[in-house]
Amino acid sequence: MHLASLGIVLYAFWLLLSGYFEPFLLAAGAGSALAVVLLSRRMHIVDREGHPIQMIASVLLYWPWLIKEIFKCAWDVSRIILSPSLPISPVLVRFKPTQKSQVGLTTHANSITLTPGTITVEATQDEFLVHGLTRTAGAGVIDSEMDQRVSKVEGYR
Amino acid sequence: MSFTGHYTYWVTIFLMIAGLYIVIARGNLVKKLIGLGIFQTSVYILYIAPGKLIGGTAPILAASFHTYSNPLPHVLILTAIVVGVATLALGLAIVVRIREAYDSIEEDEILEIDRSEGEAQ
Amino acid sequence: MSMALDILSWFCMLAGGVFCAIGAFGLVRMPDFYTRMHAASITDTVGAWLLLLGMILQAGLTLIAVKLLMIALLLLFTSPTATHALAKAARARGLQPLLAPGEDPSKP
Amino acid sequence: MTLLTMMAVVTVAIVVQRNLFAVVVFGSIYSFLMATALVALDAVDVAMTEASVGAGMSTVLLLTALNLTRGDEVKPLRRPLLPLFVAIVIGAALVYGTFGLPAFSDPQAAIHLHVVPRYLVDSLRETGVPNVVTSVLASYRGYDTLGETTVVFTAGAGVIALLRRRRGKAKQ
Amino acid sequence: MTRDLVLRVLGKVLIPFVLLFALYVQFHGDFGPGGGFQAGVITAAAVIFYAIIFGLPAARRFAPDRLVESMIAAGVLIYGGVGVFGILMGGNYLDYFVLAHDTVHGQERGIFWVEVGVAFTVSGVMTKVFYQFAERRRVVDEA
Amino acid sequence: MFAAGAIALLVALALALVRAILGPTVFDRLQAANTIGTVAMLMLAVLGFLTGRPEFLDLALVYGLLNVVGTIAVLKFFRHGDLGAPGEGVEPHP
Repeated sequence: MHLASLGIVLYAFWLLLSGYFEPFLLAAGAGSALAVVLLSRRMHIVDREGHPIQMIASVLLYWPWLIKEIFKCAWDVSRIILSPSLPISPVLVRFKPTQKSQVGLTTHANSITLTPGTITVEATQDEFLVHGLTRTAGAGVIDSEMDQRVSKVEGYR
Repeated sequence: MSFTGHYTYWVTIFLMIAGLYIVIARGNLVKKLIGLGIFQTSVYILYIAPGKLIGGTAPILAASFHTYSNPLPHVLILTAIVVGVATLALGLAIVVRIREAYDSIEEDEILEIDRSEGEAQ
Repeated sequence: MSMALDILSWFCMLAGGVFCAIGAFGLVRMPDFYTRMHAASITDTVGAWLLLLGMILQAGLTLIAVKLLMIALLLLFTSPTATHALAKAARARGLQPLLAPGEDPSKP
Repeated sequence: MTLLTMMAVVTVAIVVQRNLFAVVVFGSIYSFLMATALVALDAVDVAMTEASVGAGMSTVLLLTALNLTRGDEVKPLRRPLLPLFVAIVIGAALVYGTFGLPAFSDPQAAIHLHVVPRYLVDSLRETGVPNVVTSVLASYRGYDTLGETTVVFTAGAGVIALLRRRRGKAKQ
Repeated sequence: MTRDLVLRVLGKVLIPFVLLFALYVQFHGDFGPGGGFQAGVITAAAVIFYAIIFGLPAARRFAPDRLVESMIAAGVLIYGGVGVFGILMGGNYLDYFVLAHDTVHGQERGIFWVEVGVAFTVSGVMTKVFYQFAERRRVVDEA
Repeated sequence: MFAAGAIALLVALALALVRAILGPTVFDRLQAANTIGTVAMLMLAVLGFLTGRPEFLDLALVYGLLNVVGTIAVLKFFRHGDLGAPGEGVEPHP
């Protein structure tokens, strides 16, 4: 099931990259997608983690919110960079994320890192260690809205 | 003879000289290989920069363009880059062997060891 | 219509360029490694996306726009991973972050 | 042009830097700048190769090799004057030589007149391949490329020969 | 580094796309930038990425030494074979005109196979060289 | 428009280069290298539009992919100390 979906995604990727719709290239694309699927299976990288189809629908709803958040934070950090006094107060905070699956944890960690002003330094099942540029940014990641949203996206079964 | 007309040549020569300087002045063998790499890249620019035509475009034929930059240097350098990395690997392999034989990758120390061994015999 | 698109993409390109430059400027200005990474992540996210968005608006509904979108997605996946790995590696090597006064560095 | 200046700056940094890891990082930066400069010079195929080889492969190879050797250049410079002098003299001679060369982007330069117009005009008709670099690489200059491939093959064989014997010994 | 969950998930997501991209570069060398050399290097980079994230033994299980070594030789043989095939079809060595009824078609076919040969050799050599260097450290460490 | 973007990117490139040269630790340099990679990738896309040949975006993709491969290779190397090897410290595959 994951294999088939990966194959379809890869073939779509090929078509979008290529833009040439000659029979030879279409066939080559199909062959390549098939070969890559087989190779990936050989690498043991096709599973719920490597190809998380269970999340696709909900992740599309999550991204716009994330992007909005990123813009907001980027604006704050830019103001900090440009202000002459450089008002930073770096902090390290630890907290426990609520996600259960690996993909959910990764999404959460990456979302935190993507948001300017906070960076995930360590990410394990039990605990995230986050470096914040300011005290408020650091405090903002604990039990945040992001946490709840990622947990919802993850839709763990 | 204008400044802009010859600037690329001069940067190329600067890179070449920097690479040459690293190769002859530095004793560390890995550093020497990196210097050789810089020398090599200067040759790439030396070949490719004269092939560029202002107003020209990359030599992939399309109906809407008529001036193309010169494809021949691209071909020569394309293969040279891959050969360059293959020879870099070969050089590094030799350095690794030297390190294992002499326990050093500094040229002076290696020469010193060679000399003392020669006197001992 | 195309006029409005042009203005919008102008705006995106300019804003993206400015954000990239601000991020790089922060990279130079910030006092220690961890804070510099925050600055760099502006370049990686907002600056890059705005630039790409400007170009997508120029390209219109073509395969070129799709490729630009792919680049944006690639950045979405790779840049946080690289940043995270960098931070983790730095911490594993014992590089202590500069903390605000009043924060206990040994606590976390 | 600005890119080329930046490359020169990176080169100076490489010359001055003693920590070999930092040198490798600079090498990867250098390679990115180089590839961007190549795109500006219209050499897209070469830029692709340089990006993949310089930033990916040689960084990895240098790192793995550094692992087997030492990380720092320990020795201070002893007599940098003579090599510096030699380098500067050669550089001056080369700069003198550039005065006889055609200026940048001169369409009448010898490089643009010889066989290239033929490649550009006839390639699509003769080979059906729009990318002239590919057609010259694989068709018109097929022998060259065969030679290059053989060189890569030989280098690979050389590395295998150099590094494999020890493994046999270690097993004994 | 398999323990690092962020890296592992990224590797799993990214590697199939890198491999497909390498194949895309290989097949579209005729139309855009790319070709055998680049495709070979990108393929090798994908394998090396896998080795970095999941460890050398896993990479070796995926692409065993024997396979990689035979790829090196196979590439040169394919290239040379195209030339010999040209002779068999009544042309000179590395003449592509004779490979098909139509000269243009023959050229395309010849270029295609030559690029395949180049890609095999380059990716084989790069992967093998990486294996050699990476494995060597282990041997020295154990000794 | 594209020229304006290109100039801004050049400025960013120069600033990142300053950090790479100043950077007291190797990690600073790596961060700068990563930023330079990203900026170079954007630069390529902009250059493609500037010269009217946007099909060179493939190149930008190559940059992005190899940038991350290179960075992670260096990091892996540092994480495991001087003897850290690609291929060490790995759990057996599940």
